[in-house]
Amino acid sequence: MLILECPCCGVRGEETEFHGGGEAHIKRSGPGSSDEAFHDYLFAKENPRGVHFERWRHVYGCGKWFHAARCTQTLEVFGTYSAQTTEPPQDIKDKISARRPGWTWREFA
Amino acid sequence: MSEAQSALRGTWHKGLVTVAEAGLQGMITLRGQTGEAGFADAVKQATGLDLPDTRTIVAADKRAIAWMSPDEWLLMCPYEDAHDMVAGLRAALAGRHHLVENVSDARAMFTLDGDDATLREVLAKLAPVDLHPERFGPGEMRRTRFAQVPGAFWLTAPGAARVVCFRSVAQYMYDLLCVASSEGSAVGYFKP
Amino acid sequence: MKRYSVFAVAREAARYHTGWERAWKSPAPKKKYDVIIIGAGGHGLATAYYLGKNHGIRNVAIVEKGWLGGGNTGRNTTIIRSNYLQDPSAAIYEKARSLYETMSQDLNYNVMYSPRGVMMLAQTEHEVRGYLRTAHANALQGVDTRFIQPDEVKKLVPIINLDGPRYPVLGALWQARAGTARHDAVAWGYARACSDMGMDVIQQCEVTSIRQTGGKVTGVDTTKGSIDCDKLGIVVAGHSGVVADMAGFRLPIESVALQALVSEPIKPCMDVVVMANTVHGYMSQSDKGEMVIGGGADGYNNYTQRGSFHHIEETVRALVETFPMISRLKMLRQWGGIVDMTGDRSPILSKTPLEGCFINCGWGTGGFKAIPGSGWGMAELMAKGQSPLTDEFSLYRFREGKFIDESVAAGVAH
Amino acid sequence: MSTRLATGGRLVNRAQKMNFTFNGERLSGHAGDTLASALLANGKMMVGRSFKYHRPRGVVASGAEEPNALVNLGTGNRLEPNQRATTTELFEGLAATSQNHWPSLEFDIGAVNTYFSRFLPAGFYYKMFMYPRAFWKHVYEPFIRQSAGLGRAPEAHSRDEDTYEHFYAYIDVLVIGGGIAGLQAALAAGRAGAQVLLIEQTAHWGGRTPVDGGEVDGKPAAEFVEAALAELRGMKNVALRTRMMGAGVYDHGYVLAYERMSDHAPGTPGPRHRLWRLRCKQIVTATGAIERPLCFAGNDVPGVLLASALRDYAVNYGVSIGDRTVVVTNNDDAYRTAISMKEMGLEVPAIIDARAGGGGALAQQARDLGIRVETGKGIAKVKGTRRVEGVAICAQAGEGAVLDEIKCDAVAMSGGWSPVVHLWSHCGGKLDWDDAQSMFRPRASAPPTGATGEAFVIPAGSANGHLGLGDVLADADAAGRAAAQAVGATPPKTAAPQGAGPDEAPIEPVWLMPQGVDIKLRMKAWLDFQNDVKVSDVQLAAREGFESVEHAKRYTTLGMATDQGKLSNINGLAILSDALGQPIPQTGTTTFRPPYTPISMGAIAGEARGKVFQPIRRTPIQDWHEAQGAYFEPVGHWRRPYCYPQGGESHAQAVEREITQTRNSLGLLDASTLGKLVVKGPDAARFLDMLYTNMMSTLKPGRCRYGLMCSENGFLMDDGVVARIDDETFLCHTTTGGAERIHAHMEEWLQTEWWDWQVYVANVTEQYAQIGVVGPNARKVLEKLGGMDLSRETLPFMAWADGTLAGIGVRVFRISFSGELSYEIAVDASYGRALWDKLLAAGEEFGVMPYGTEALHVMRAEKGFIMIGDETDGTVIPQDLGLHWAISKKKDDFIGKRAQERSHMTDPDRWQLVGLETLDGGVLPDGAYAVAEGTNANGQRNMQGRVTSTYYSPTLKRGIAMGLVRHGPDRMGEVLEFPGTDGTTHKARIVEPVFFDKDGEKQNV
Repeated sequence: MLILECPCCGVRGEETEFHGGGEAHIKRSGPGSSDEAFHDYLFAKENPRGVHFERWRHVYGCGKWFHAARCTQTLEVFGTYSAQTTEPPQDIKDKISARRPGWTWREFA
Repeated sequence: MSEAQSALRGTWHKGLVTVAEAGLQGMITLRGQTGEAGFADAVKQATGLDLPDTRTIVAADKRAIAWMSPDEWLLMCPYEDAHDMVAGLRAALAGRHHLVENVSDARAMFTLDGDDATLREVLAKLAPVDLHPERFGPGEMRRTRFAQVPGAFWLTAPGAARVVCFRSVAQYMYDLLCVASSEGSAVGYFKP
Repeated sequence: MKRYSVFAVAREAARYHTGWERAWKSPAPKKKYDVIIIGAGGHGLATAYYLGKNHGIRNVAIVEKGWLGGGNTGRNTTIIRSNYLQDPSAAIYEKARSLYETMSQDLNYNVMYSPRGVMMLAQTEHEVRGYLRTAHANALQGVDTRFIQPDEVKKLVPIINLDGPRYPVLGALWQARAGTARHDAVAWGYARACSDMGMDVIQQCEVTSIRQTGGKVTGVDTTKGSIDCDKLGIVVAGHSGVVADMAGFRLPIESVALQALVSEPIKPCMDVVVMANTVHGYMSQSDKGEMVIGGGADGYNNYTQRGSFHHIEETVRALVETFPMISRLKMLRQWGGIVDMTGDRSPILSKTPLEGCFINCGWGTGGFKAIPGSGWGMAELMAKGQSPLTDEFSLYRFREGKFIDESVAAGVAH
Repeated sequence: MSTRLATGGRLVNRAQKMNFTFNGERLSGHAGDTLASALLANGKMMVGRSFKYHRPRGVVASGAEEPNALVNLGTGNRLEPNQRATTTELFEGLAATSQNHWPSLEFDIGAVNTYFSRFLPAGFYYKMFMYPRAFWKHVYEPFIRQSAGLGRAPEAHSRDEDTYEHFYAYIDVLVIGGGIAGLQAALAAGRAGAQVLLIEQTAHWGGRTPVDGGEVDGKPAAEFVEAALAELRGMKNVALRTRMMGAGVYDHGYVLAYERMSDHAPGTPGPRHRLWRLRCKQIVTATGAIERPLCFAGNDVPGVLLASALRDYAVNYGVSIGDRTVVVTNNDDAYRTAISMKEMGLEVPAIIDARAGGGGALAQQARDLGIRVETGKGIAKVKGTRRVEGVAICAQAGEGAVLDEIKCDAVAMSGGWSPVVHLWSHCGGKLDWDDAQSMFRPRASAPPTGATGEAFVIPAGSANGHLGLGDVLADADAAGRAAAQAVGATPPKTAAPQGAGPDEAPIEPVWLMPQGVDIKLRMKAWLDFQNDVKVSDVQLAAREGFESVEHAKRYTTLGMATDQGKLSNINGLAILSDALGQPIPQTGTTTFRPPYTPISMGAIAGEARGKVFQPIRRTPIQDWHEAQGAYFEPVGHWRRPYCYPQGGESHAQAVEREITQTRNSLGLLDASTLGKLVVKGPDAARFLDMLYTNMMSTLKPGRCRYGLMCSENGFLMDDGVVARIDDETFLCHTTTGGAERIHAHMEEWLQTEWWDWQVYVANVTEQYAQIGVVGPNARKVLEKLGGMDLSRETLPFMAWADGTLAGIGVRVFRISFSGELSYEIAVDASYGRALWDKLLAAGEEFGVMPYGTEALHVMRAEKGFIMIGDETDGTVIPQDLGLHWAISKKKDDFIGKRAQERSHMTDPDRWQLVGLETLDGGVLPDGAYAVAEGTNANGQRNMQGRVTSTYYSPTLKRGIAMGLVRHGPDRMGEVLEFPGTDGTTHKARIVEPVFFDKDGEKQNV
C-alpha cells in the first residue's frame, strides 16, 4: 500500500486516493510517424526491475496529474514532481543517484 | 423557489453524531490562474472574499471559498444568489482565461455535529485521512474518498463538520455517515 | 521411471516408503543442448515436455533461477476454462482444457483435474448480451458452453444470493467441463516426465545473460556456468521484460502484482467455480475445503510479490455480497504473484527479433489454465517455426493493430 | 483426567459461573476462562479430530498457535467454524461442537484412515486415484473432499447478523504485543513524547510474565506490569487497546489490525469486528515467542501439551491437565512447569532432559523439590491412544531401546522457543539462524524498508530472540527509544529497568527423539498435528527430490493448516535439513504471509454490505421512477428505468407500449445520466478538434453537432452531441457511462500533453436534470408550458436555446436519438422533478408516456443509430460503422488518427455495419454469428459477421437487427445464416441499417 505525496496539493495520501497512469515521459507519435515509432509510443515498455518513472493522478484529491520516481523492487519513492515536464528534474535525479548509484532509465541517468 | 428540491430535502439522523443533509446550497466552480495579476482582486470584487491558501477554506457570513486545486476553487453562497454571483464573476473576469460554472445542483452537502473526538472518528471510518486533532483542524479543506465515492470535508468548528459529495450519491453518503455513527460503534481513540 | 499406482504405493508401504526414487533428477548442466528453456514453471516445463513427446527433441535443458513451479504456477487460483470469445484464445485454451482432461494419465501423475464446471455470472443486461455472444462464438469454436437461467444457477450454487440488493443474477455462462486442478502437481508431473525423457531440469540456476552472434542466439550464461544451445525459449512469467532485455528487445508488457487468498477449510459447500465480473470477484472451493478467492491486479509496476490490500478488500466485499454465508469464515492466507500484462491483455507466443530465440509471456492473470495448450503450441512453434495455435499471438500484432481483446465480452477477467 | 484445581487461576473469577455446551453437553466454567480452559476444567481432553487420519486431538497449546482445539462456534446465522478454543473467551450460553468427525467425536468412521495411514504417506494422492479416469470426479474427489474440510459450512442461506467496520489512523509508533516487552517499548517511546498505539491480541496485559515470574528492579515482574500500565494510561500521547491483533504489515508502514469487540460478548450493540488500517512511521513488533513441540512417537496423543501451556492452564485458570505430569525438554524453561506443578501439589514423576549436561539453577530447584531428573534421556514413545497413559524412556543418543516406563496422564514437552517473526517478515524483513538458541531471529541489517527507503519495523524482546527477562527489557527499551528517535522524538535519559531471572543452561537442539529412532516410530512422530504430517513424511519428500522448503511444504502440507505452521515449521525444516544433510539456514523458511491468525471476511468487507455495498447513483427523478414500479437496469453505478410495466404487463409488452405511444404521440425520457462537460478557453475549439474525429472548430454558437471520440489506439470510445455555447465555450455530451471517463481523458491530455493550451474543463453532469420530450406532440406540450419560442424556424433541428418553460430556467436542445420530433431539456437538477411533473401534467391530454432504456434502444435501432457498447466493444473503429462522414479529412491530426492508419485497421476485410432483416420476420438471437464456409487451421468454424443489436420493432412489426459483416455494405440483399445455440439456424438478409423514416421527415417537422 503505497503512500504518495501529491506535489500539486501537498497531500501525503494513501494509494487509494490516487490512480496509476503508467510509464512517464513518453513522447507522442502522431500522424506521419513510422509504424515502429508509433508501436513503441503506445506499447513498448521499460518495465524495469528497479528505478522507474511513472505517472499518477490524485484522482480523489486535487485531480492533478504528477510524476513519481519509484523503485519497482523495494517500492521506495525517490520523489514526486510536476507532470508538465519532459524529463525528471535534476534534484530528483540526484536523489536517485544517491540511493541507486549508476542507475539508468531510457536516456536518463 | 419552493419548487427547488435538494437531493435529500434536509433528511437527518441522530447517532453518535447528528448527520443532516444541509438543504439547498449555492456552489460555484471557479477556475483560473492565481499567479495572474489582478485575478485575486477580480474574484474579491465579485465575491468579497480573498482567495484561500492551499487546502484551506475561508468563510465570511453567508459566503465561503475553498481551495480545490492549484487552479480551482469552490465558492459557496445562498442557493438563490448563485446565478447572480456566476454572472458577477464572469463579468469581473471577462477578458481573462477562466471558467465559472454554477454547480449548486450538482452537489449535496451534509452537516455533522457532535462531540469533536467522536465526529473525527466517524469521518475516520470512511476517509483515509489523518484526523488527529493536532494534525487536522478547522479551516482546512480536504478532498478525499469516503468509502467508494469522492467527497470533501472541513471542520467549521470543533465538533462541527461539513461534507460535500456529488448529488447522485447523496443517499449513499448519507447512509454511510449514518452507519458510521450508529449506536455502539464509538471507537474511543481520539482522546478529547 | 517407476510408474505410480495404488499397487506401487501398497508395495512401498510394506517397506515404509523407503524405496521411492526421486521424482526428477537434478543434474549439473551439460555443455550444450539443442534447446534451452528459461523458466521451469508450468509453461516452460510443458513446452519441454511436448518438444520431446511430439517432436522428438529431447536434448533439452530447462533452467530455473529458483525452484520449479515456484512462480505463478504455484500461486494461482487453479481455474481452468476455455469459454473465451475470440477464436485464437478459444483455440489455445480449449486445447489446454482438453489436455488437462487426460493429463493425470498422460503424465502418470495425479494432477487432480476436476471438471466441476465454471460459471460466469451475468449481472447486467450488458453482461447478458456479452455472454450470449460468447456462447454463440463457442458453439462455432467447438467449446461446449451455454447460457443458463437464474434457477439453474441457484441449483448449481445453493449458497449464492440471486437477488443481491445491488446486482441481481440474470443468468450465467456455464462451461460444465471446465474446472480446477492441483497447480503444484502440474509442474511436478511435467518435471518428472521431462526428467524421465532424459531432459535436464536445472534448478537454482539463474540466467545472467543471453549470448548471440550475428543476430542468432548461441547460448546463455548462468550462475552455474555458460551453456550453449541452438534454440532458446524464454518462458519466465513476471520477469519477461527483464530477460527480454538480456536478449536485446523490449516487450509490450508491464509487470504488476496480482493477489489471491484462501479461507480456512470447511466442509464442501460449493461444487463449482463462480466468477462474478461485475463486482470483481471469483471463488471456488479446494479439495482441502478452503474457499479459494482471486483478487485484482495492482495499477502500477511491481516486482515485489506483495500487492495492495485494497484489492483484497474489494474482492472480499463483492463475494460476501454474492455469497453471504462466507461472512463468518476467515481469511487464512493472502499472497501475491507478478504477472505480465500486455497491450491487449492476451499472451505472446512468438519468434523474436533474435533468431532462434522464442518467447512465451503475457498471460496476465490467465496463465495456469493454458499451460498444456501453451506448451503444445510453443513446442510446435520452436520445432517447426510455426503453429496454428500461436500464429495470432505474435509479438508483431501490436504493430499491425491486430489485437486479441477478450475484455470485449463484458469485461471478463481471466 | 484434566480438572479444575481447588485454588489458583489468576484470570478466572470463581464467583461467576458461566454455562456453555460442547457437542450438546451442558457444562460450566468461570468468567475469565477461555473455551479451552473451561473444556479442560470439565475433563474434556479430546476436543477434535485431525485433518487426514481423523486422529483424536486434544488441546496442545494455550494461545494463537493452537492447531488442534478448533470448534464450530455458535449456530445458524452465528455459526463460525474453526474457532480456536484457546483464544475464545468463554461467555454465558456459548455453544460449541467439535469438528471433522462422523458420526461423533468419540466414534468417528474417518478414524479408519489412521489404520491405513501406512498407505497414505505424504503426497499419496499424486500417485493414486488416476484410473479409471472418470473416477476422480465422481468417486475419489467427493470422498476426499468429504473427509477433509475440518469445520462445518454455514448453512447456504445463513446471513451474518453482525456488522463490521473499518477505521483509519495515522500514528508515529505502533507497538504490537502487550507483553512485558511491548509495555516497556511503549513506555520508552511514550516518555519521549511520540504518539504511540499499543495493541494486545488477548484481553490481558503482561503476556507470559505473570506466569513465568522473575524480578524487575528487585520487585516481582507482575508488579512492574501493573506499574507500566498505570503510567501508560496516564500518557495523553499513548493509546492502549486489547483484543486487537496486528494481522499484517504491508508496504509503506501500512498495518492491518483486527479488533474483536464483541466475540466475548455476542449481541452487544455495535460492530463485531473493526479492521484498523493503520499508517505507522515506526512499528515495534513485541510479539513474543512460541514454544516448540518435541518430535517423539505419540507426541500427538491428547494429554501431551507444550510445557508452557500446562503452566498457563494451572496458573491462569487453575486447571490441571493431569495428576502425574512427565516433563520432557531440551532447555531450562520447561523446568518452570515442573516446579509450578509441584508447588500446586501435583505429581511430577520425572523430568526427562535430553541434554547430557542437564539444566541450570531451575534444575537444581526441581531436584530440591524432590523431582526425579533424567538427563541425556528422551521419550521412546507415549502410551495410550485417546489420552496419555504413560511414557517409555530411552537414551536420547540411542535408537529407542526402552530403559524405563513411567505411568503418567500428562506430558509437558518443550523443544525450545521460536520468536514470532511473522510481522517482521510480512514486508520483507530477513531472518538469521541463531545456532546457540536454535531459532530464527530478525536480521537487524535487513529490515523491511518503507517509502523513504528507511527501516520501519523494529523487533523487540523475545520476538527479537531475547528470552531472558533482563535481555527482554533492555532490548524492548532500546527498541522503543529507537522508534521514538526515528519519528523525531527525543527519549529522556532514563535507565532501562533491570530484569532478573535464574541463570539458565543453554538449549541443545533436539529435532528427533531419540536421535536414532527407527522408521516405525518416525511414522508416529508428529510435526503438524492438524494436517497429520509426520517426521517420516518430510523425510520421504526429501528422498523424492522435494528439496526446497516450499516443495516439501506443498508436498507434505506441513504448515498449511489453520495455524500456518506456528508449531510445526521449524521442526519440519530442521528434519528436512537433516535429511538433505545441510545446515538449517541453507534450507531457509517458507514465506510468512498475512494475516498472523485468520481474520473474518466480514471484517475485511467492513461496512460495505446491504444498502452501502456499492453506491447507487440517483437522478433527481429517481423517486418518481421507483414510485412507478419501474424495472431498473444497472448502467455503471446508475440504475436507469428499463421500462415501466403497468398492471400485469410483461417487460416486452411495456416496451412495446412505450415505443408505440412515443412514436404516435408523446414520450418522456429521463436523460439526466448523460455526461455533460463544459470545455472553455481560447484553445477549446482546437482541443475538441483533437478529441473528436469530427471538425468541431467550425461549429457555430447556438448549434449542436454529433461527435465521435476515439482512443489513441484508434478504437471508438464514446459519442455524443456537442453544443457550442459561445466562441470559447462548448458543452460536450457523453454516454451515461462516459462522463467521468471522458472527463478524465480530457484532463489527462490537457495536463500531460498539451499543458500550454488554455482550456478548462468542468464536469457539470449532475448540475442538470435532462429530460427528453419526444414524439409528434413534443412541441405542443412544451408550448403549453410556455415561456419560449420553440418553432421550427427559431429552433431548427440541431440547434439549442436558453429560456424558460413554465417559469423554470431551461436550456433546450433540439436533437433526436429516436427519429421523432424531439427536445432535450436541461434544467437545474433541483428543479428536475418539478419540470418532470409539469410535463406529465401538461402531457396528459396527449397520453404522455415515460419510456425506459429498452424503448430508447429499439427506437435508435429502428433509425440505424449506433450505440456505444452494442455496435462498439473496444475493437471497433468508426470506419467499421460507416461513419466516415463524421471523420474529418481536413484535420491532419486527432486522437486515434495515426492508429487508424495501421495495416489491420485499413484492411478491406474488416467487418462493416449493415442492417439485418430476418426472412421470417422473427428476431435474431443476441450475439449470434454469421457462419462462412469451412473451418480454420484450429478446426473452428469460419465466421463472416455477427449481430451487434437485435430487437423486435413494434413500429415495423418485425425483428430488426444491426451487425458487422465482412464486406457487408457491398453485399446488400445477400442472405446470411446465423446458427443459434439451440440447434436452430436463423436466416437474415443484409439491408441498409436505417429501417424507419429513412429521410428523417419525422424529426425535422
